[in-house]
Amino acid sequence: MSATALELPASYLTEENTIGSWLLTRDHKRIAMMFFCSITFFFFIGGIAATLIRLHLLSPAGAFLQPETYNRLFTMHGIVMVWFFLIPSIPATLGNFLLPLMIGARDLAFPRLNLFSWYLFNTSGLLAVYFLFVGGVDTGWTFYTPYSTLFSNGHVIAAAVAVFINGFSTIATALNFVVTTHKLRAPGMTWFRLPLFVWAIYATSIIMLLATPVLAMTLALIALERLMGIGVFDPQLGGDPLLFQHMFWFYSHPAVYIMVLPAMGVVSEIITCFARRPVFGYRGMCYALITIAVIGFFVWGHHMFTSGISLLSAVVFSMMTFIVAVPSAIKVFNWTVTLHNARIQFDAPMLYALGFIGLFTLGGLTGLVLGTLSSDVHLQDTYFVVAHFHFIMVGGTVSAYFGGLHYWWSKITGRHYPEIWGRFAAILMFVGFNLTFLPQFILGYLGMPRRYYTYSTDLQTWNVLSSAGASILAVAYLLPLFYLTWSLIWGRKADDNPWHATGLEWLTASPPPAHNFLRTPRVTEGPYRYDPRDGSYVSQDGVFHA
Amino acid sequence: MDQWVPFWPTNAALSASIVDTINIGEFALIGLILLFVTGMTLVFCVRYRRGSPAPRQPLGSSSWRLEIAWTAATLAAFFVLFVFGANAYLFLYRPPPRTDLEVYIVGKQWMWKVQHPGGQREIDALHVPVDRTVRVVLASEDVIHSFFIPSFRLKHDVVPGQFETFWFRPTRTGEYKLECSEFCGVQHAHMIGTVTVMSAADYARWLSDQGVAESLSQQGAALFRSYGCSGCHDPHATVHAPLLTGLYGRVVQLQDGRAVRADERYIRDCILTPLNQIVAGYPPVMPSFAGQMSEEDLIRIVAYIKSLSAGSSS
Amino acid sequence: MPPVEPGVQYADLEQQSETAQLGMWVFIATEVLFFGALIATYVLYRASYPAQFRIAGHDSLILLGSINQAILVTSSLTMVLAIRAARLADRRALVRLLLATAALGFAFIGVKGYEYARDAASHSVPVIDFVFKHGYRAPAELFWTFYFIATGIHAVHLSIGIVLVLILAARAARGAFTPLYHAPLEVVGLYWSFVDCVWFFLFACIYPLGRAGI
Amino acid sequence: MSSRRREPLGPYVIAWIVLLVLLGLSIVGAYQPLGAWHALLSFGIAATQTAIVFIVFMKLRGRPHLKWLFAAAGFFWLLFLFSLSAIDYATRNGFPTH
Repeated sequence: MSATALELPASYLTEENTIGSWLLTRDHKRIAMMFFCSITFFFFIGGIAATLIRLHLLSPAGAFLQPETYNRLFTMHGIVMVWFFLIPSIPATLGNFLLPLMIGARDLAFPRLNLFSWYLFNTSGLLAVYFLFVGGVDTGWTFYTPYSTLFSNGHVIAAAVAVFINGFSTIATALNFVVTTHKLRAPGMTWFRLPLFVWAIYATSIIMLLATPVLAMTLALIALERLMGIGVFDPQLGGDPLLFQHMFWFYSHPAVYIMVLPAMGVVSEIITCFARRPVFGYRGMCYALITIAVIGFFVWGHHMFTSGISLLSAVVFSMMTFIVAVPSAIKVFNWTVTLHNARIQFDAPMLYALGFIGLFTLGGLTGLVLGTLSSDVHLQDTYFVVAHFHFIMVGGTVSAYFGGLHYWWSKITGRHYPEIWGRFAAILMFVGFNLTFLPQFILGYLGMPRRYYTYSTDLQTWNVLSSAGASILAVAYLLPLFYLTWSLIWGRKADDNPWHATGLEWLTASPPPAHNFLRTPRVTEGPYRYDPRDGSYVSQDGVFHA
Repeated sequence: MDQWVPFWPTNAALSASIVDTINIGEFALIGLILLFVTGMTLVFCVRYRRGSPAPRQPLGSSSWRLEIAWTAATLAAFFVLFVFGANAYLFLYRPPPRTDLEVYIVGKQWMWKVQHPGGQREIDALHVPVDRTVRVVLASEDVIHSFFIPSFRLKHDVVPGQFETFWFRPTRTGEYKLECSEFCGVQHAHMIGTVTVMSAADYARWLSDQGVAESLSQQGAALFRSYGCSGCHDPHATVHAPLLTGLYGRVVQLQDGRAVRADERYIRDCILTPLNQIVAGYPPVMPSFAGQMSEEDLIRIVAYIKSLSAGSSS
Repeated sequence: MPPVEPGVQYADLEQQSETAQLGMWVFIATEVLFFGALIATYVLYRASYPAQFRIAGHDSLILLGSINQAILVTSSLTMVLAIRAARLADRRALVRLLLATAALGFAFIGVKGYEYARDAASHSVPVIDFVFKHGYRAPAELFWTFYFIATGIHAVHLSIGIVLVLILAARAARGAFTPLYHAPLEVVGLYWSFVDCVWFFLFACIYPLGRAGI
Repeated sequence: MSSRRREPLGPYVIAWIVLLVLLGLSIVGAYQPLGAWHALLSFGIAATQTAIVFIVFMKLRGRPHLKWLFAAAGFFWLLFLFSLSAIDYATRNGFPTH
């Protein structure tokens, strides 16, 4: 496509292919690929746990699991999915791969730190696998005291240490992203010319940096308390279990935004490209991302409305919760209006992105119900909550993750995925997801508490529907594993810019060479200069393409 | 439970009516928003698909008016929801306007132990009269539990180390599920029971059928003597200790300048951590009873101290 | 020494140095939250049990804590003077000042160890050897728990700093740093001074309590 | 980062002396009957000392200018961790017993 493509050296994949060259690489693209392998492994570990849970709940008395096993399974599902899949999912893979490409840099600011982050992640992952095999943890991913410190007989300390180390992997990656975004942008790449994906990764990194240390300290205290019997949160020794909840949710609520902001970034890229239109209200979208990142820190108390915190603070937290919903609503409206006057193609990434909008909207709106104080008194800790956060994290984040993976697959691997299979998996995921989690809203309103391994017989219909949906969902998640792997070898070769997109990542070869660009690009245009009338576009280096 | 496939839980209390009213409104609103967003998306997807002949307007440069408009609109709508929700929450979680009956409940792995003021006890079951305001005092012996009655749309966590109180007013007789909704260990799913709402006559009959000799405050009075409390707090004692008659519900002036209302929580704190709230004008000599009294004994003694106040509800 | 080349992603050494310093500042922001979470638990508990915290704090060893603060402040000074020496291309002074900084760090750890020994001798180690002295109730143990966790984590940070400074001293002795290239010194200097700042707050939490009567 | 510029020694030494004086003030203040003001005094001194170290030793005023942003961000978020949980503690009915 471009003149530079011809003179480029070997791609980052083929440049040198010893095992050592991968394990000691400092290339952000290779590290992204290694992260991709790691988190895919954990996605399937967590997925197996989820499948077993849903199978067990086919029968009101519980189909085949002992209560101890069931409790360990949902804990493992939560810990693995939250810390070992969702939080690193988009940032550590797509973010790692794309951030330097999108801002026109040759690598991240601290490549060795980036590699170190991957090793930290795998160390914590190994520890996680270890405690899963020696017996697991039965506290739920929330580690509430005093259950986790005094009563649980699971491997809480190993789990806490695993998450602690994992946290430092997160911090290392986030630090790298923030500094890179500040210092390594190509000439002309001003803040308001950055693609929204970069803004999203930046906002996410800020949350990671400032929330994760609090979790690390809290888990360190939990581990010490359990190990030595000190009483930081033990009511018998003067501690306050609610303080643990405050500290835990100070991290874990913003963690939801860690998961969903990058997804918003991915969706913004996909929708503009396939609608062939500039995003509606670009600056509003940037401000919304930053606003969510900041205000997302002030709402953690909405996990504690029924816990006995002061009524005044509950009211304050509820108000903050409604405020933080506003920028999310703006984003949804802006994406929708971006489709107006557009020229829409329905390739697989677009199907995932459209699915994201619908699922994220319902997830966000049911979040409002939970943020309403009186409603939360009924719905807290029921399946309504379970359904709500799965809509955000699975319907939202995982859909966007798969969308992004399909969208940039040709850039990452140099091959096309099979389009028909891509569309089929996207639709199957949407259908399976709704069938799994819509019934759970009803179960929750009927009062089925979460983390129950049995339930009363009148709730069986909805549970069976949910389990049926889960089986569809499982197939939909397995499909990409097969056809994407297949495409690595047999997929059609991709050119540099198969989607005719505007970002800098499309200016270099597919897959890109070791240091991304032979010549640092000069940026003269904002992102998303598509024209819906004829589908033409101006890429960010100012070149017009018909 | 009478539906074949249940869709909406039964409404059996005042709180359920309040929560349902707000929720129905809220579900309607979010349904509208969802319909609006998905409807627009679908219409645009069809109208502006790649091959369609629809004219594409030249792109306007200014979008901020529209953005500010819907920012303001969502903010206003959300604020209304917030106000209704907060208002109802404060009504549900604040002390009731009037109390007809008090029940004491201790959660432990994995059962609910209920003590009635008359001394009646039950496990995983709670009998209450219809159309009476019932105030519940909750305590936990081990981990955090959460007392949840779906048909009342009410729950409250029980954190060990302190009393929690809330109230409800059943409006329909029948049997309803009682659940623990905060994960509390292996048998969390079996920490369930039944709330039986009875007519006043049935309830009175049920109380007398339990065959209890001593009321809760009488049991507490015996403990008050056996733990040695009466040695100092008796009107005739030589030690200069605050008199407990009429204490419950009064405002107490503390030495450090604070003024607190003497509720169950205060009395409990005074027994377990006396040095943290020394009454103005008294020496800090009371020993702590932390670790010496079970939650149930504490409840009995608190019930006794409450009974010393004239006009106390129990 | 051959001139140092910037990394491929950087335009020049100055950009690389600024980026490294910015990275350390970002890391310091996360450290503020890390220690901040611990200090937040302390403050909320102290507000809950003011009398008990005064009683327990009275038994902390303010003399040793103050000596340690003086040591740390001085080590921060030697650290910045070391960076200044690098800018002035004074290799001898640079190495000596770095070694002095590390020595002061060791001195801090030594005093801290002595203080721990004294604390242990007065049975103030929670769980392991704790005696409820004059007026101690459970929250007093909470104070000592905070004391050991906070100063322990701080000591770990300081030990990492000592190792880094010693590595820098070795590199400096080989002439690795020039007025143009001394970014590692700047970065470690930031870290060192920040660990110093953490101590100011730990000092305020621990030592002045309950001195003016309980 | 020009190497030709003069490298003044004075500010460092002055800052060091001020830090030691503040330490002395903190110790002396601890023995004064200030009641509830003790906490304010000792944390105020710690904050002042930190500010001095940040500005003089850590050269908060020079390049890269962005360090202001991150130096402030940590404390800003910490402020919210403190204040929002303090709302709960200040208005919750009593404290947990032990």
